[in-house]
Amino acid sequence: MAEMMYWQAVQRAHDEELERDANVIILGEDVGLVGGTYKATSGLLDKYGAERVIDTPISENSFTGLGIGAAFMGVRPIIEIMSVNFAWLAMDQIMNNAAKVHYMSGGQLRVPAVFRIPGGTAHQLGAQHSARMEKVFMGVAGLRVVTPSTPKQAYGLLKSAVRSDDPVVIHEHENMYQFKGEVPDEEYLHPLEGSEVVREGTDVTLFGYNLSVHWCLQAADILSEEQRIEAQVVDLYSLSPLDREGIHKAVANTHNAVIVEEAEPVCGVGAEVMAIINEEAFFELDSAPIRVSAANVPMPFARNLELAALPDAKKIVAAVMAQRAAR
Amino acid sequence: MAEMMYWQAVQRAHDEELERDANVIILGEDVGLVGGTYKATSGLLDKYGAERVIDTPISENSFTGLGIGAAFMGVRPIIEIMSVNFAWLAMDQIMNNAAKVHYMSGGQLRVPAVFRIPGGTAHQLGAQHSARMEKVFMGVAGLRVVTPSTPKQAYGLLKSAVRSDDPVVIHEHENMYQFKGEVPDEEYLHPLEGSEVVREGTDVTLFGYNLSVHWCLQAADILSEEQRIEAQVVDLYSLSPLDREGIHKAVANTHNAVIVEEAEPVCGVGAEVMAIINEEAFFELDSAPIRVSAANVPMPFARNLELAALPDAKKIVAAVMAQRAAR
Amino acid sequence: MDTDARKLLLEKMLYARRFEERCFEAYMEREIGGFLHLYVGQEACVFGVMAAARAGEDAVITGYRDHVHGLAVGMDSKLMMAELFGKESGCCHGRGGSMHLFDLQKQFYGGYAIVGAPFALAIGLAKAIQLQKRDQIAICILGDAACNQGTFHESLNMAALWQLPVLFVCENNLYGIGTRIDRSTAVTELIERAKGCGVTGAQADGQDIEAVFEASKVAVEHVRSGQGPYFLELKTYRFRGHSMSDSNVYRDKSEEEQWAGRDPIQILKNRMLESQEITEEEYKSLDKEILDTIENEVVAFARQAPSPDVEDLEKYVLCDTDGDSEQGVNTNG
Amino acid sequence: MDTDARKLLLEKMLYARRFEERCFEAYMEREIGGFLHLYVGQEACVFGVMAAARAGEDAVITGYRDHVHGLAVGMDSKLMMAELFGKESGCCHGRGGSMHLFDLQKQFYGGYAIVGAPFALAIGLAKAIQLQKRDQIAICILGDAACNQGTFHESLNMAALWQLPVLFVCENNLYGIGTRIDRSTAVTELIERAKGCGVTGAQADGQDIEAVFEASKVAVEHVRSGQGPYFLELKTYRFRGHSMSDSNVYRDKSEEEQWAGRDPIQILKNRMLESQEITEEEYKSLDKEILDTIENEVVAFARQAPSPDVEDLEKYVLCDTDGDSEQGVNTNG
Ligand SMILES: Cc1ncc(C[n+]2csc(CCOP(=O)(O)OP(=O)(O)O)c2C)c(N)n1
Ligand SMILES: Cc1ncc(C[n+]2csc(CCOP(=O)(O)OP(=O)(O)O)c2C)c(N)n1
Ligand SMILES: [Mg+2]
Ligand SMILES: [Mg+2]
Repeated sequence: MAEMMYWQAVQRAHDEELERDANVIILGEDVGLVGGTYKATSGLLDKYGAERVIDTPISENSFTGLGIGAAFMGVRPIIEIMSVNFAWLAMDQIMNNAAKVHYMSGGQLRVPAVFRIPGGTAHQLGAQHSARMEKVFMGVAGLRVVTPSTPKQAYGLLKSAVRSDDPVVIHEHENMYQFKGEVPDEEYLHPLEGSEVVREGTDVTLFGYNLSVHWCLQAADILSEEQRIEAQVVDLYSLSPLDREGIHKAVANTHNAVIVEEAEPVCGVGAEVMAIINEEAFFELDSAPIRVSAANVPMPFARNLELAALPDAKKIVAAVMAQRAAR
Repeated sequence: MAEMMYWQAVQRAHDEELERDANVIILGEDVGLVGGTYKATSGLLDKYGAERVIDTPISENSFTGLGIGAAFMGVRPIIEIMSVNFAWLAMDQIMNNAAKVHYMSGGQLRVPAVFRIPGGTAHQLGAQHSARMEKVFMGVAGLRVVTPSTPKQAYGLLKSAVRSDDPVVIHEHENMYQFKGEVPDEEYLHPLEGSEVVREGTDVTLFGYNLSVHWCLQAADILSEEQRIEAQVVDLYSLSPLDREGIHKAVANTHNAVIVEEAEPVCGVGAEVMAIINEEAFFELDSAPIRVSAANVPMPFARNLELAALPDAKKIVAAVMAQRAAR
Repeated sequence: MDTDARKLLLEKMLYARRFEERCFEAYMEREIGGFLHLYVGQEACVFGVMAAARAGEDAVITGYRDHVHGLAVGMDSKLMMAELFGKESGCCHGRGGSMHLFDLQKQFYGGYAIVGAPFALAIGLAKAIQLQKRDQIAICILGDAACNQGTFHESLNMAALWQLPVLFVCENNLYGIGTRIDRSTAVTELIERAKGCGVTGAQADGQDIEAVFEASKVAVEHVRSGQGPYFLELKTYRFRGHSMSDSNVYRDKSEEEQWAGRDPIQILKNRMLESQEITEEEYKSLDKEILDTIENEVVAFARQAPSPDVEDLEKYVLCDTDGDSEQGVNTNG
Repeated sequence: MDTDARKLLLEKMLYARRFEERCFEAYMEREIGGFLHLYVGQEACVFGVMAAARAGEDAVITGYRDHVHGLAVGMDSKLMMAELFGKESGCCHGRGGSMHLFDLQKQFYGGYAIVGAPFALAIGLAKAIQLQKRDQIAICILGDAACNQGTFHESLNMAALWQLPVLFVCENNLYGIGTRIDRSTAVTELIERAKGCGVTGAQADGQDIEAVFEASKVAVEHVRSGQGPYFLELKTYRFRGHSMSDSNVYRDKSEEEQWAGRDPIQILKNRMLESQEITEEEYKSLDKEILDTIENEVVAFARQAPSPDVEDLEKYVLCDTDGDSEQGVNTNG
């Protein structure tokens, strides 16, 4: 097991999959010569050539469609959309074609495409560069959505996504590329479905995904140290489909649930997990589930406003305390 | 009070607002010469001229942006996107500009634009023409979202939307334009926020919006006749913001909640209303809230599959009975 | 073009015409639901192009007006009609419908309902062909009004930039639903717009199938020989409304009449009558044969075919779940 | 151009240069956060255009590289710097930041971070101007790589179709981040692409402010006199990275050096030295004055300005709720 950075794990997965299968290609803005905004494709143009590592024009809708059309013929494109904010431009291709063509064609066509999309709120990038859109991708049938919280997941999920015959959206976080973690030395495929208990605990379950898993873990430490409350933390790395069974099991274990999402709350991951809890485990609950979400505002530029708009460990701790007080 | 059809109510609102304010314009595909796919703009090109009733090229992203840019200068465009499925193409302008520019500019710019968007599942239009996207518009801060269930609302909400300084998405339903209902003879502005109790009842609350309100009313009749269960029906005509207080009050009244949405469930209106119920009225509940949603599939073409994929009064009745059995 | 070739094209066009007229009837009788966009009047376009290309081998993609494109690549009309009837035996098992016919066997990558989207998918097919060194070209067939979408500009640019083997065929029937081309488009010679994006091409008379064929030969040869993308603009006209609900109020009667005189089937038939390659009787018996086939084989098949099983509603959503995955990736933890 | 006019432009360009160099420092010192896209090397473009247009009256809209555009329309540099510092006193009360400067008073409709989106907003401004018969034109200033977005094609078509009063200025600096124009674009003379959409125009040397000014006079006159849209392509170069995090590895050193010799400020300054309209001493004292102003007035103002109040986080989301609605529509039931 070597320790590596998140971006290095993504780069390694890219490299191995390009090596393994001549049908794997990468396309996106500045993925080639520059090696990607976050270095996740560095070195690959030299190694695999411009036919397979393709710098595209700024034409999100059409280069996404290009990838999808190529996938119809068995090409396995990894389409990088530089920032999820730009994905609005490519939504027609993703939602109307990638997600639906297998169904519409009665199973004839397949779309083994991967959409690698950095997103989240980085640092003062403002309202048009801070979108968190996982809920949008989850909202349509026909796509898989995964979101790695560690370098190991980043590596293993990308490799599985490339090999899946379904279109897979991989939501990465712009602030996580420098995160470090262990990644197996041997090849490793991470399951595309499921969830993972990353901290044991019996008093309350904190559900997180991607960056918010780390906030949950921080909050769990604080709760343990300061309040002797032992929180279980569940990593929902698969956002579509969500792991209903895993969610049920966790709630049955602690009887209290807090869901932490980086996005604005409305019609979000928090709401969906709450709905699943209501459907699967309502009578297990000792308290009302709570979601800890971003403020329902366009992301402001000023740092103090930005911090105020985002969840963090402190706000999670406060939510847990409020939940206990209310029950 | 005259009875008129839904499309006539929309047409009348258009006509009156164009008449009242020279800054009001309409733009979209075939809104002029043809008078709109659903006749909602019929007769208006002749009356107000091609400068104000504008047939656009098939360029959804840019004509939507055109409307938004014009709105910066005080024009009040009513932008018709022929079908919500095509709105994916215009999402960048709606989400990144219309919703955010007032905020980003520190309150300097306003976007008094209306997006009139027919949607829903009509009749065997298939996967690329049956999207239900209200949840997507609700998911971003900075937009209002309303969805009229009656000709009166269709008339009054459009008029209020035109006069609002905020961007307003009006979600209409392709299958409702022939619905009939009373519309006041005098001018009438419907509030853009709130909800409406459209049937009294004490046993369970059925939450609906747009077409699903009608399914709820049918279900309530069946429940009353066949089961002596009296359902309250709440019309959530404002989807953004949702009426948290109204939702709380209704649940406090019946202690049982069923939310009916035409869309696939994931991250949808049902999930959001359930989350609000959990947040506002958890300890009022006698049973787990239930959502009745469409199947989580791209909409199939075959009529029997299409019907199987959609909610209806029977499925609502079954949900109510299941809820009672489980508590 | 020799007599056999002409006869074949005449027969194909006539078959397509009768097929669609029968769809119209079935629609009126509510055996077909949803939208139905007929191609009546434009038949010379796709048959002319496919006569110059390799039907069933070259990769074809188009919009929602796709019935005749399906026929032209060689799809089984029984399976197409069953699809329109929403049956399990349909080419897409009743999941697609009129706007979404697909046949992977015939390299028909489908009909799409979002105007302009196939431009981008088509350059993807061409990219795959280039990468996998397949012996085929991609053919993208769309309307005039579709050229107003941003995807036109974006996709043609990439096609030109990377010299992708794709033929763009524009069926310029002068209208996008009710909007005449000069009311939506500043540069109405669409070939000029393609050139602005770096794609070369030509224009041809879309009512004369031999003219289409000749122009298509040049176009197909250009693309197949590796000279990059090509844009072929065909001037044509649809004889009916945009779809079934359309009453055509926006078109001048005189314009309609003028074009009615340029029916592609009549043009070829008259030419063949004149040169005595066919007689009026032969034509009539051909027609009768076609009508019989459509009624007794095609419609009968569609009518008796079973509806999809409601239990299968969630089939085809994800292929990994269908157990239908090629590489058998493990999705479950 | 007379001496006074030249002097004014020299001063403006120098002010802009020093302003942005100071932004760079503040960024390194972490007084400015987020992205920061500098315009260094391209100053002749926007100042040349705005010298020919009516700065502060014509409606201007642009991308994320917007500081100097703000200066060129006459924005208060103190409020701009305060915005970059994320302060309540900033032109957008700290809500916008570097990529989103706005000043409605100066008819500056802002900087936008989504490449290509302003094309569409700009034709909207032009539509409003036409409808309301305002005495102004719309000016949309974007980069070369932005022309690959579909909005370019869609918006220019509508501008041409409806003869909208909009001037498109393309600052062709040969790169979109790390991708050189010929690696992203088949037709690299962008003027040809505009013509393909039906918009006429011209090209000019974007490093020589007098050349820009002359070309802009023609362009502005064309639009203002009601002859419809116009596309002005300016050949230029950015002297620094795309944004602060960019190390420029993708550019040839020789190319950079060649362009470094074409600094727009040096070109004008040398011309004026040669013609003895200015002395080296005058230039130096002008520079010193500018540096002092920026440090003592602009940066000092930004630094001491208060941060936004966290209580106001939800202000400006909806104007009806802010009680800020013009028509006072009742939103509540
Ligand atoms: C993105 C999008 N916008 C609008 C529509 C509605 N629509 C369907 S067909 C059509 C006209 C297309 O005209 P053209 O491309 O010329 O093809 P034709 O129908 O004439 O064959 C329109 C506007 C759509 N399906 N998709
Ligand atoms: C839709 C979209 N895609 C990608 C980006 C990332 N991006 C920001 S600037 C830029 C390059 C734009 O180049 P150009 O238009 O030439 O302007 P320049 O930066 O050279 O001034 C890119 C790709 C973006 N902001 N928006
Ligand atoms: Mg057409
Ligand atoms: Mg550039």
